[in-house]
Amino acid sequence: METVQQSAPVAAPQVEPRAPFRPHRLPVGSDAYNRVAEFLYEEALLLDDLRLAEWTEGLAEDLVYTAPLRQTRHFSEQHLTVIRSVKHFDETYDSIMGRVGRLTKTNSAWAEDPPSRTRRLVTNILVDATDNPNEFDATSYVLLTRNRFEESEMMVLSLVRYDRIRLVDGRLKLAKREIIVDQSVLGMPNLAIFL
Amino acid sequence: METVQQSAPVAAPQVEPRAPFRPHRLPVGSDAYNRVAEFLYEEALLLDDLRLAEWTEGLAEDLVYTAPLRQTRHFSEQHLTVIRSVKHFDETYDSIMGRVGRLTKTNSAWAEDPPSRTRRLVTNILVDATDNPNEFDATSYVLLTRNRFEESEMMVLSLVRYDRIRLVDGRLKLAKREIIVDQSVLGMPNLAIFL
Amino acid sequence: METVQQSAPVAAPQVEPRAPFRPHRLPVGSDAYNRVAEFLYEEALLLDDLRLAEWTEGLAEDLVYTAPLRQTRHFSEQHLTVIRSVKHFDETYDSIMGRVGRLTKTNSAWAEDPPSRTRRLVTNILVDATDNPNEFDATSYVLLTRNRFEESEMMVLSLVRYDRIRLVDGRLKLAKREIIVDQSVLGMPNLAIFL
Amino acid sequence: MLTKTPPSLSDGTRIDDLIHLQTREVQLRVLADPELHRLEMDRIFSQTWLFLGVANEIPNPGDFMVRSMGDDQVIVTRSRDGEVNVLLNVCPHRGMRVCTTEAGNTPVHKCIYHGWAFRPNGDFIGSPVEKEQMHGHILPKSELGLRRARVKVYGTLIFATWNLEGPSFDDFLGDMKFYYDMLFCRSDGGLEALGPPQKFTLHANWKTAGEQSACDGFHTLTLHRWLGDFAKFGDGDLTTSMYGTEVSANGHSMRCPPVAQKFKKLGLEDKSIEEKLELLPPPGVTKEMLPELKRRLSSEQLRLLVESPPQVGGIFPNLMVAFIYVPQPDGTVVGVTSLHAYVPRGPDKVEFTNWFLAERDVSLEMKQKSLQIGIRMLGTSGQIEQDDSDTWPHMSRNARGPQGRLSTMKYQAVCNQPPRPDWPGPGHVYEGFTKDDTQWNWWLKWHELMSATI
Amino acid sequence: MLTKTPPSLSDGTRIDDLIHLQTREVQLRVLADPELHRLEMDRIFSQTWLFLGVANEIPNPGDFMVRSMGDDQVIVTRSRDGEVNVLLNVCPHRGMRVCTTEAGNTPVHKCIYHGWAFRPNGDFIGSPVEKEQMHGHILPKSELGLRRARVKVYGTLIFATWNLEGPSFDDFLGDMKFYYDMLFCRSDGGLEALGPPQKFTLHANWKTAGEQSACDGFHTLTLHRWLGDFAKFGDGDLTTSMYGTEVSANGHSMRCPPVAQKFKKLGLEDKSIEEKLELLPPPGVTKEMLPELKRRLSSEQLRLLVESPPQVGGIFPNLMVAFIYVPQPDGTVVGVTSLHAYVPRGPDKVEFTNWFLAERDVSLEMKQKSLQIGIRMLGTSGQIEQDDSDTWPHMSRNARGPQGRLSTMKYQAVCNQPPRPDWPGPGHVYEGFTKDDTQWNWWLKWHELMSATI
Amino acid sequence: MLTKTPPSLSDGTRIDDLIHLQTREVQLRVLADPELHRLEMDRIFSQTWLFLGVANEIPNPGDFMVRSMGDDQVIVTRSRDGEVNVLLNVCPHRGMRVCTTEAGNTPVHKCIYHGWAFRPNGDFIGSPVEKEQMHGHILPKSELGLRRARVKVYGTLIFATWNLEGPSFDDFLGDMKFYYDMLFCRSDGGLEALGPPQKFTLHANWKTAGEQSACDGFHTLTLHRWLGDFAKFGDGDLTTSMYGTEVSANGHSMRCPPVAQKFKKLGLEDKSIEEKLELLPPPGVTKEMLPELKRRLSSEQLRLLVESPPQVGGIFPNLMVAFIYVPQPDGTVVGVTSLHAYVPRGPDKVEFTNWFLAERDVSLEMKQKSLQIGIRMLGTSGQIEQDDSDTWPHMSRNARGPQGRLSTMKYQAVCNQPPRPDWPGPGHVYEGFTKDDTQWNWWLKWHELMSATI
Ligand code: FES
Ligand code: FES
Ligand code: FES
Ligand SMILES: [Fe+3]
Ligand SMILES: [Fe+3]
Ligand SMILES: [Fe+3]
Repeated sequence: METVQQSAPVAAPQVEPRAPFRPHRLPVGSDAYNRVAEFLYEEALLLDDLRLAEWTEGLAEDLVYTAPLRQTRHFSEQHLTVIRSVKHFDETYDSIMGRVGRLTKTNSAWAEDPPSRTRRLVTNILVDATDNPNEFDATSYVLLTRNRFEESEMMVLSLVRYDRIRLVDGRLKLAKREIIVDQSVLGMPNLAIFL
Repeated sequence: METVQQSAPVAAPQVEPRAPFRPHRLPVGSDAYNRVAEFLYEEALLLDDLRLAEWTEGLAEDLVYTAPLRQTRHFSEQHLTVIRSVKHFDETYDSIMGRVGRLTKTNSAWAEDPPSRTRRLVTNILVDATDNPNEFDATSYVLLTRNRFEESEMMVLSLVRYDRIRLVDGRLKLAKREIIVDQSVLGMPNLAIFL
Repeated sequence: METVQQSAPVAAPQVEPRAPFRPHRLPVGSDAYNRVAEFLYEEALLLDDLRLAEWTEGLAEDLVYTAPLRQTRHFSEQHLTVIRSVKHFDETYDSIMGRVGRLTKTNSAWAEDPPSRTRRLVTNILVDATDNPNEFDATSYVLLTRNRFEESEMMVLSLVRYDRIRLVDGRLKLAKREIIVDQSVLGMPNLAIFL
Repeated sequence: MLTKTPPSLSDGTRIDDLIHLQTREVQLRVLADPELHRLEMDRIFSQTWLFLGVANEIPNPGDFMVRSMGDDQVIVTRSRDGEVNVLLNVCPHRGMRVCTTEAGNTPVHKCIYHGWAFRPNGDFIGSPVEKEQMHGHILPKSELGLRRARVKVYGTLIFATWNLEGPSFDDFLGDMKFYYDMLFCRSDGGLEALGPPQKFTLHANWKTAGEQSACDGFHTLTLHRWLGDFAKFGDGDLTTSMYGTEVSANGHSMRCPPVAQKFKKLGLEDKSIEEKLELLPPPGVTKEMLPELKRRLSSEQLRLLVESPPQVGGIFPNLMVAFIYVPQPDGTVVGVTSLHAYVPRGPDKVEFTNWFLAERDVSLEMKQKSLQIGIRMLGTSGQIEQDDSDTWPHMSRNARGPQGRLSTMKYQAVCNQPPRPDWPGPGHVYEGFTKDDTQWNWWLKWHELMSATI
Repeated sequence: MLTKTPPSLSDGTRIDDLIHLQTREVQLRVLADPELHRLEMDRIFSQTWLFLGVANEIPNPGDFMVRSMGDDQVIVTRSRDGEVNVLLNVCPHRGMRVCTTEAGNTPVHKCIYHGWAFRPNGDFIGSPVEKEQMHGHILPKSELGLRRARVKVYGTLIFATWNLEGPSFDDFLGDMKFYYDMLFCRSDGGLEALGPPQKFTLHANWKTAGEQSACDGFHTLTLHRWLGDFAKFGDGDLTTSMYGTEVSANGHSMRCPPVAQKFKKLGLEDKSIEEKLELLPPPGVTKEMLPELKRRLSSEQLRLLVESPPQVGGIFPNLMVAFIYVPQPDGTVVGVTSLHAYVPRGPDKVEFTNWFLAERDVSLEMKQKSLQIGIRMLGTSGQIEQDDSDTWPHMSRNARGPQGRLSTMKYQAVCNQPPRPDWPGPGHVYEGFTKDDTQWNWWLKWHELMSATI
Repeated sequence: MLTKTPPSLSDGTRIDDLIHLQTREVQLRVLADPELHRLEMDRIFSQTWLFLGVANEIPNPGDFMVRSMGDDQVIVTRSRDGEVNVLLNVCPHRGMRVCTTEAGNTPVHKCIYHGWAFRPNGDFIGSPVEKEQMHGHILPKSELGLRRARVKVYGTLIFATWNLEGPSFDDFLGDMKFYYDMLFCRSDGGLEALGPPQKFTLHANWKTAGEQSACDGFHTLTLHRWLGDFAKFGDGDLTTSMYGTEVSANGHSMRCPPVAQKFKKLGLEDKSIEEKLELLPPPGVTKEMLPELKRRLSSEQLRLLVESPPQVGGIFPNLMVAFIYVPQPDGTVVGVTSLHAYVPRGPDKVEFTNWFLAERDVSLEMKQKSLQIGIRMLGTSGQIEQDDSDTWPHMSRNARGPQGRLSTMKYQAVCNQPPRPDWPGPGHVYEGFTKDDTQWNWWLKWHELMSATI
């Protein structure tokens, strides 16, 4: 049954092509690489500064934004550790706009009001060319720190993002993002924030 | 009453100008960007290696070094979350030299003797030009890890730094730093270390 | 007695030469720097994706791979905080291949089966030229996150790596790595993973 | 050892001191007391039926998944005979965890520590080096198997209990069976899980979530106020949706709001059940399935299903049942059923486990639509429930203060209306604006189990 | 329920077994025992007056800030009538935290869970959907307000207690009022907070900080040895500054070192009080304010203020009062007053809350100077106190060992000098080199409260 | 205070309820009970001899290192007279940690808090400002020193106990001394630590590691199955290496597998002890050292050393002794001795402290080889032990469940063979395939100490 495909493999195109030394890797330090890195740093700053409306300006209208579940499996079954039936996020441009609307306009999005103090530390960026000269595949690691109220311990979540980033009218936009979190049981009360 | 200005807003010039896509952003990968990044990486290495005297060589004598308090406020009051009346740090070049002197010369700066094992992981660097061709504004994220004695858990603190970095005789120096920590109640026993 | 040389100093050549502003520093953004960074990012991706066999392709056959112990000492004794008699790792190319063989071929390397979800966030990269035009010294910071089973808290370990990286037939390989961990008592049940 | 008589805490407090039956109050202390947690593990989570998952999560023989019954971990397996087994994930040899993964398929569960092997039904097969008989001769092999819990597959929902001699599952549901059957037993295919559950942890006592699941409709008005801003949810005024019928028995409960008001435009009022079913099949159900419903449900159940279907509520102690339907721009209505198990992880921590379900026999497209709606509204990133999961930790935290712990949770909004004369269902029936009765009944069940003599 | 008689721990230990009155020793175990912590919450933090903040932190009606009384969180508000209110931050409905932010201004505190609303004075206004009376009829609205603590604004300092019938604040200060008035009631404007407090947490029991605040002058010589390297702090030999007078009552205490030695160059010895006041106004006070001082303080107080002002000490149980003055290069003396509340966060954790204060009526520039000195010497990054906050956790850690817990804290340095005949102040007066008496008195107060019959 | 009679837990459970002597079972609960942990600290870790380190770690007068005895931290020093001292790292003044570093050299240990000073033998020297006698006069200086434990340096191994009047170290070892002497007292130079120990923590109860150290040979077959894949470890079939002799006394034990089978090719069977010694000196020993061995060991010990040397086992309560030898490609055999102290850090946490040792008088090259083998197989990254350290936490976790805690650890594999008639050693001797007797003896010792009247 598809819907219980716990055995849905990590779709090959989503990981394999990111193999090192593949033909389409754009060198670290190349123009495209640097622009993508800048895009990701600025995106993090907008999200951490709660400038959500500005953040959405960097989203493509055909955006696909997902966060699969993770499942603990044996070494020999690693292709089963990423679950893409049920997910933590399964969003489109419209649904993201809806979420941003709730957070910024309702004055009753309590899960983030008062807001968390967050920091999205972006590292290990790798960029690949795609068949479309105006689109790039970007792999980036993120360490998310999140602190609420008077908590003396910071919540920490690490993850990798597989993005498709598109150049539109000289400006980069996020067209696709898959977020692979490094926990099977999340250690935070919700994902009321964007990753 | 000024001194109780809990409502002192996050001074506009300190955040707004850092908005993405502003005219003075220096591209990631540009010469200035790379030099600033190198400066920040070397600074972190000096601090983590406890080479404090060498670190001070990278400080300008008109240095202003501060770390505001944070306060948990509603989404609609984010401009009130950074407190600049009382601070965690409020330093000048002289006061920093005094702190370094205590740490390195008195043999009784117990808060850091034995010293913490620290790591300042610097990410998300963005650099802006300023009116002064020899000065740059740098935004950087830091994840500070700190471990003391036989502790099996690492203390973790994330923060963003807004720096003014100046080119003096071909060498970069830190002229201004504001440290915005991501906690309203710090999870460590003190800030006997530099951020 | 050599073997109890707790007082074996941090061998000068291993740290001093990494001092900032030294003649052989290769600028951030230089070609060599960018290639080394890319090598380190790709290495992290291979390890985090458990593509261990591919990872070993990036190891030189004269590899020396070590992780000293740390010891808490007074500020005045920092040269004694890195212990190089007993270590956490003391490996050669062959012993690493043996470890990889155990992890990938025996189906009973339980310490990592099921595998941890890991993330090696690499930051603060600095690169130096060496006497050998085909070899580079690389300093890199790593924040390792590790999550096993249903743990809701991520294990976190920060460290610095001092690498010797060699260009062989147009491809970079790791020839030497010393891992300085930031804990004297490790907070994880083992180091069944590579750093 | 288990306390055999109504227990008291080390400071002399008795359970009866913590719950005030006359004034319908419960001391906040119950949300943060380690001793009470220990007692709850023995007296509730070791005694009642607990929800563990959905049959289609382990469709094939050998399939298994690891779940929790309170602080205990269990392996839910399907054995060769197709039966569902629930086994304590504790090796009878030395207590090692037998399954170290979350799910998989295997004909033999072999403990990695010393190699004792067990069948998916828990039977002990043997230990390595057969001739050395390393399991000894003191106990027969029959006593060396994995500890088996008592299992009931209700519709497609897997429940289990450690109370082997206790009440049957039907007795456990009692009068509420009438209502749950309308959701879980109405179709031949039954509900299926659309995938494994989302899992995340909050620093809150499990009861903060448990008591809310007993039909706390009132909090929607304020905590979920934002819903009012979205016209598509009712007419924007959430208050109207607070009216309806609440039913309760044995600590379980469901809210059954009238459908009519939600769909005025359809002018359902004067239609017959038959017509209503055709006009507006219960969301998540297709017209094709209606014959099944008619066959499986009584006319009373059918009528309620179209007029006042059970929509949200809980099964004591820690299962929340949420059925939400969202009218779409295109006029259709997409519904999704979600089940939450609030699994205790010590007194101050709870694991929110969230399944999304749909009728097996609807189209894949419909399932995907349901799932997407569900993910966006409920669970990890759910815009409705992210507010709940951020609220509960505050209650537990307050319960740790010397004054806070003496404060009480109050259930003093008492229903003062008689049940609708035409209400066909059993159980305690509360009419009108949502009140506190169902939640109070939840606490009465808690009190009964916690002060029972076992 | 609260223990009503002198309590004993579950292993049979009595409070009297933990403190040895004859030999002036306290078992280290008291620094790490969860049961004792629970008792302290009931017998100390629910009974005594506690410091919460400064009046000017909430200058306007509707202003509020969230603070702590032991493990309880409270809202400190200013109501329309200008009064300061201290309210338990626990919703009477179901225990949710009412204020989720640290500070702000609002005429109505509305709980986000179900919408119960309260005035800044704690009065219950009502719950949503008035006509449904969701708060029920079992309790009158007057009993549904936020729990109110008893408040005293002393000078500009806000104190509160849960002990509504207990001793007045003046009785609580007792003989020490004479000295605290010299700091907190000497001027018309009084002291004001220069901003919100710094907050940070240590893994130490609150008493490690509490007992030190009772005038542990001795540790300065070693733990703060580095101060000796800075000529500007006295003559470099810290020993001399260990001589002076220590006063104590009700567990409170202050060190009052003679000013003269610190400022030999000024040759104050043979001057009159008047002249001394003019020559060297108490740091932090301007000449302009002297008339106020003369009006508000007795001649005895004035004399002490110029000769041996109260400088550092504490108010039982968890408030530290530090008044430091730092001679500047330009010959002036900059003073700053700092208050620390050591707020327990369980037996092994304490929140260090640090306020900086200055006289309201001095120049902004002077305030800024004071604040800067304060930040550099005290609190989070304070070069003096960072050593204290790294020391205390070791004591708590040692208290967890089976042998360590049996070790004792000793207070055996007994003052053997008679009080100065010309000492005008009340209370226990200890003359000469700093000794352990004031700290021992702190423990005697702890013992009194912990073994009282309540 | 210490319980003076066989203790029972607050829920009424007695120690005897937790261990079933007839069926050789131990309730899993003992792996996660805080009350039991407290009792273990008093009844085991405050009573028995504990391993702390190796003499050559502190070769010179003034050298010190900080180690642990249960939850207590101690300073292990070498004083001017060359003696080894073990001192509680708790300042007698106010409980501050005296040594804040892990190791170093100093003639005076000065507490950083108030400056009390102590000699490496613990004697109190004095406190600052001598003439003020800040240590008071209530106790004589002789009672103000650091608490001293009783010390025994066995071979080069440092042991200590708080039980000053208890059994001698030899009585503590009892019949097992015969075997340990073969490892630790066979040479003039003795074993030396090759450096400080590796340290890392697991979230497991210390007894999960402790009970395994009592010769759990059986787990090797499954948990360390991978070893079979490496021909160099025996013939690939690990089963054969499960046969041999196990000896046990006082809770201590060692496995002594026959060497012959491991080295068939050498055809040792028909050789004399002398010849065998020459052909295959005990790994880690050089031919040059053989005369020492012959002088120091009895002929029985010599024979066992070549035929069935003690290889792996433990000294009650928390020391593991592992001696592994790895045949090299070049035909030589490299051996390494490793000692693990499993230091409790509360009920759910243990610090794995791992020393590598070699004979002092072998070549540096040989030591380096041993060390490298050791690091790759044992401890932090050791390919053998990384599997153990990932296993134990699961047991502790399972012990927290309400059903899991009732589950038992079973020791029902009983040796049914008579000892070899020619076995020359004392103690309980178990012949044949590894069984559970030695581990059961470990628990009997635990039971004896935990239920003793002290
Ligand atoms: S614990 Fe499972 S086989 Fe021994
Ligand atoms: S808990 Fe505050 S209104 Fe219900
Ligand atoms: S605590 Fe050691 S000198 Fe006071
Ligand atoms: Fe809700
Ligand atoms: Fe101090
Ligand atoms: Fe093992």
